[in-house]
Amino acid sequence: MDIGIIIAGILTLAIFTFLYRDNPIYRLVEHLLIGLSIGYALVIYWQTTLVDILFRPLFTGGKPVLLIPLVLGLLMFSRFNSRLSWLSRIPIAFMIGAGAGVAIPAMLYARTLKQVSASVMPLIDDGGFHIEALVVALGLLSTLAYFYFSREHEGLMGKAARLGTYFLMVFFGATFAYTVMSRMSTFIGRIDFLLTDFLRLIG
Amino acid sequence: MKQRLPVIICFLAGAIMFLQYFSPHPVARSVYSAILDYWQIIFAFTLLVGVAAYVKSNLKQISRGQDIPYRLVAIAGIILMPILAIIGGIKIDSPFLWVFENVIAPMQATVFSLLAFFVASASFRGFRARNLQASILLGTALIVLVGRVPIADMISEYFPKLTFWIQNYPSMSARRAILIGIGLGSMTTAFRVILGIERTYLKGE
Amino acid sequence: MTPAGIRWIIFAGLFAVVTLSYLVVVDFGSLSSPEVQKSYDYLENLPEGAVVMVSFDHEASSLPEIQPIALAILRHIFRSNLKPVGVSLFAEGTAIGYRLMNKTAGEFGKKYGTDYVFMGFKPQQIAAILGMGESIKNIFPEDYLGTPVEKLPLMADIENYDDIEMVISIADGSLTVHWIEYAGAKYGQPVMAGLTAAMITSYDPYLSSGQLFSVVGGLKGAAEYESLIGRKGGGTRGMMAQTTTHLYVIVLIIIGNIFYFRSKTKSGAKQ
Amino acid sequence: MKNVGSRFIIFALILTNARDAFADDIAGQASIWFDRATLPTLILSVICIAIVVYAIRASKSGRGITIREIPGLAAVEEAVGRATEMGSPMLFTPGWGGDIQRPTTIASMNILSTVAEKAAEYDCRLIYPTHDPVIMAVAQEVVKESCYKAGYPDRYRPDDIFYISSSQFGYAAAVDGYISRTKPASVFLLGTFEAESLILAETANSIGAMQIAGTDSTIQLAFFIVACDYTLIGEELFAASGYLSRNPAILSSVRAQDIIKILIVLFVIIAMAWATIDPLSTWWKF
Repeated sequence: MDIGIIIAGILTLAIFTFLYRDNPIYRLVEHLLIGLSIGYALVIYWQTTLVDILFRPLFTGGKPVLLIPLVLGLLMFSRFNSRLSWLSRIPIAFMIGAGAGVAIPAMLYARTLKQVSASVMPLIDDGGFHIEALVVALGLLSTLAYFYFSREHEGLMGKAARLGTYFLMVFFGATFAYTVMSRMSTFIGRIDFLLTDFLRLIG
Repeated sequence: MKQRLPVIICFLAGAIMFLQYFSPHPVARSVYSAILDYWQIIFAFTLLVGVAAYVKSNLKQISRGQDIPYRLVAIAGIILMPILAIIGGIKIDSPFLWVFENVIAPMQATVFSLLAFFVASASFRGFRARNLQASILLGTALIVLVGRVPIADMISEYFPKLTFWIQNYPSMSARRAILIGIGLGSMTTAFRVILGIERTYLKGE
Repeated sequence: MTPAGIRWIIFAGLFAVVTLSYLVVVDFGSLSSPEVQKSYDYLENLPEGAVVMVSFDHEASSLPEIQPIALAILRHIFRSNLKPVGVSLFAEGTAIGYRLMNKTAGEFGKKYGTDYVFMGFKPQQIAAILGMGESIKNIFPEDYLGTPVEKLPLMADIENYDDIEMVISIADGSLTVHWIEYAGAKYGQPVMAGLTAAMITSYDPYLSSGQLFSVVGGLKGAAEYESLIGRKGGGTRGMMAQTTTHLYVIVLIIIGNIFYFRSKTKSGAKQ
Repeated sequence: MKNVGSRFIIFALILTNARDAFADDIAGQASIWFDRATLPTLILSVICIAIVVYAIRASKSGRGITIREIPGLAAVEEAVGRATEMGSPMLFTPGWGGDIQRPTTIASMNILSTVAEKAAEYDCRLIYPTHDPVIMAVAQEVVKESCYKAGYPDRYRPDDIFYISSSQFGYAAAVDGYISRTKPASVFLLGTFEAESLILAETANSIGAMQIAGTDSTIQLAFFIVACDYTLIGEELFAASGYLSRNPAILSSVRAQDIIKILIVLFVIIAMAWATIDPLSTWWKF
């Protein structure tokens, strides 16, 4: 039998032992997984980022402007020296600032404008009365009331917010159930591997 | 200096990225892709810093005699992968990829599959009809669970349709409200960051 | 009983339910949903020798769910004598994609280079997708094995999306959206998706707007596809387990509530 | 007609998002500095920014802002107290899905700073594993500052805030291990979570930890609601960071968000009425 399958099978069973309780076997494979996946990431980032977009263009492609990110990146190492560690804030500030700048229009477009405009539907048209349009509007407006923070939820606002929680519960229930299928499939896949490839009970 | 320089850099990076969103001009786009590249490069260096800190703290624990075998395994794993990559490359049939396919990938898939068990135990204790809200949660979950497997079609053709209706109307509307709220919360947070009002990341002296 | 004891019973129960129902193969008859039928019909009606692109846009951890879908679609492609060009937008999907293509090609006696090729992985997905709209050879000057593209007979006639009938993105996340929004919207390239069950609903808007041609989703989608090509595989085999696990979860919810109401009436009586 | 409109938006999205990939494609329009398809987003951005500026100024002029009670926030104090009483540590993790530039992560950092300050005050150990080295660096700064603020700089333990594997299930396996071994009395799962959410929440439950969760990932919210003691739903996470830190800038942002919500509600009502009267209208489509 393929040595790879034997190893994979043993590791699979070792991780399942966690379901009983934390134990030395799980602990060993957990640390193996952490170590190997860190090592894997190091290699991939080294190759696809540092070599492909930094070193090669910088040293052989004649792009001196890449000295900027190189210096910014090296500044991160100042964290190991307590007197210089404030320097690492410069690259961090760059990353946070750039991310925040993208986030404003992107969030407003995808998470606000698109969502609002997709919720607008005619209540009545040639096809008659659309109960769906009413449900969507009620759900959206009442859930927004739930997310209204600068007032206590009393009176009409309280009632609307309460209706909002019902819609939220429908969403949570449906999402949970929808995802069950996928989660079970993954486990079924592991059982398939154990029974078919590892134990060879199924041909 | 220690405070002001990062705030200025944060503002400049933020303002440039905000403005480029609205511009299809080649200059704007090349600035955008340059910043993306810089971002990735800085991240890669930071990864080195994070891994170095992780290794350092493990070595410290080992020298104290704590959990020696486990920590040695983790460090061995970190060292092994780059060595394999240097020896045999990272393409198909390399030892590096062999370890990935036969050791890392099965372990990841198995940790992922633990979710099936946790879904089961969470269902057992989480879906209790304590009040009206909890009952709605419970009822919706039951309908959709049945509606997703072949037996639903056997019970009634309306079952899968009901599932679909719930997903597309009441459930979708609540999801939209959540997304709108997150969008607004993210927007104001990002705005405070760019203006330097939000300085969580500058803390510590 | 202690909470830990109850957990062990629940866990052991799930193990038993899945293992036993996996050993039993039950025929649910010919399963079919319109979406899967549409995917099948499209590939079935392509002329022999037509080129399709199969993109492996998933990570290793979701392989258990992805593999049956990928195998069913690849088997259909090779059986119909279509010629697939494999690519990957996720580093982790690359080796997996190559192995799956080799495995199924071997079953049908297809030859690498003339009947199928695997170009490999490109980072910066959007740039790669758009770039292939102009020239695939520019984006992939050599294949996954390092062979220059000029030495691959299949690639001789393929310039860009104009020479490709369909892109089939096999994904566990949002990468298919890039195919839809860039290859689809800009170059008019039709896109089909093979998705994990958890992702299906996220793609509903694209499906209803017609931007996404069709979806083969989850283990159930794989089972349906398998019954269409008349070759049972992991999907069909898993269907019984899929059904019983759902029933198992439903039973757990019901028992949980029985416990809850019994303990409530008991504590009520004590007061 | 509608189709043409939506296709135009998609094309516009490509123009603005795809950047470097097809420089020649755009060559004909090289002089265009503004993409008209983004006009609605620009207008909305300007309106929103104006409202935020207004709210921040108004709060400076002394008008106090109160926000409604958020279930789960009082629980933060309780969670710290519980850990102190039991002599067990607390565990705080921001999830695998986020990175530092994500606003959710920043909100999570604000809550971390409150929790860390209380932890330092009561001398309660706080463990913070993360998948992202940049988040690790920032969290160390935040906790260090909180310990100073609480008056116990010596209670800052940098080794308790650490990076573990960028791989999703490497991270999940490791945090699971930490939870089962250190048996924290309280667990905070605040940030952007993906599939690992339920693995962490159920493991924490199995050791009897009190759990406060909050995320902007809509799908994972369902799992947190079912498995955790308290869940901050989406925007509540942002409001919570203002509530806990009593930071007037954050509180006034929450106020600004509410004002925008009122505008959204008005927009939806008017647009629905309009669409019902004139079904061919499309001015509300973006």
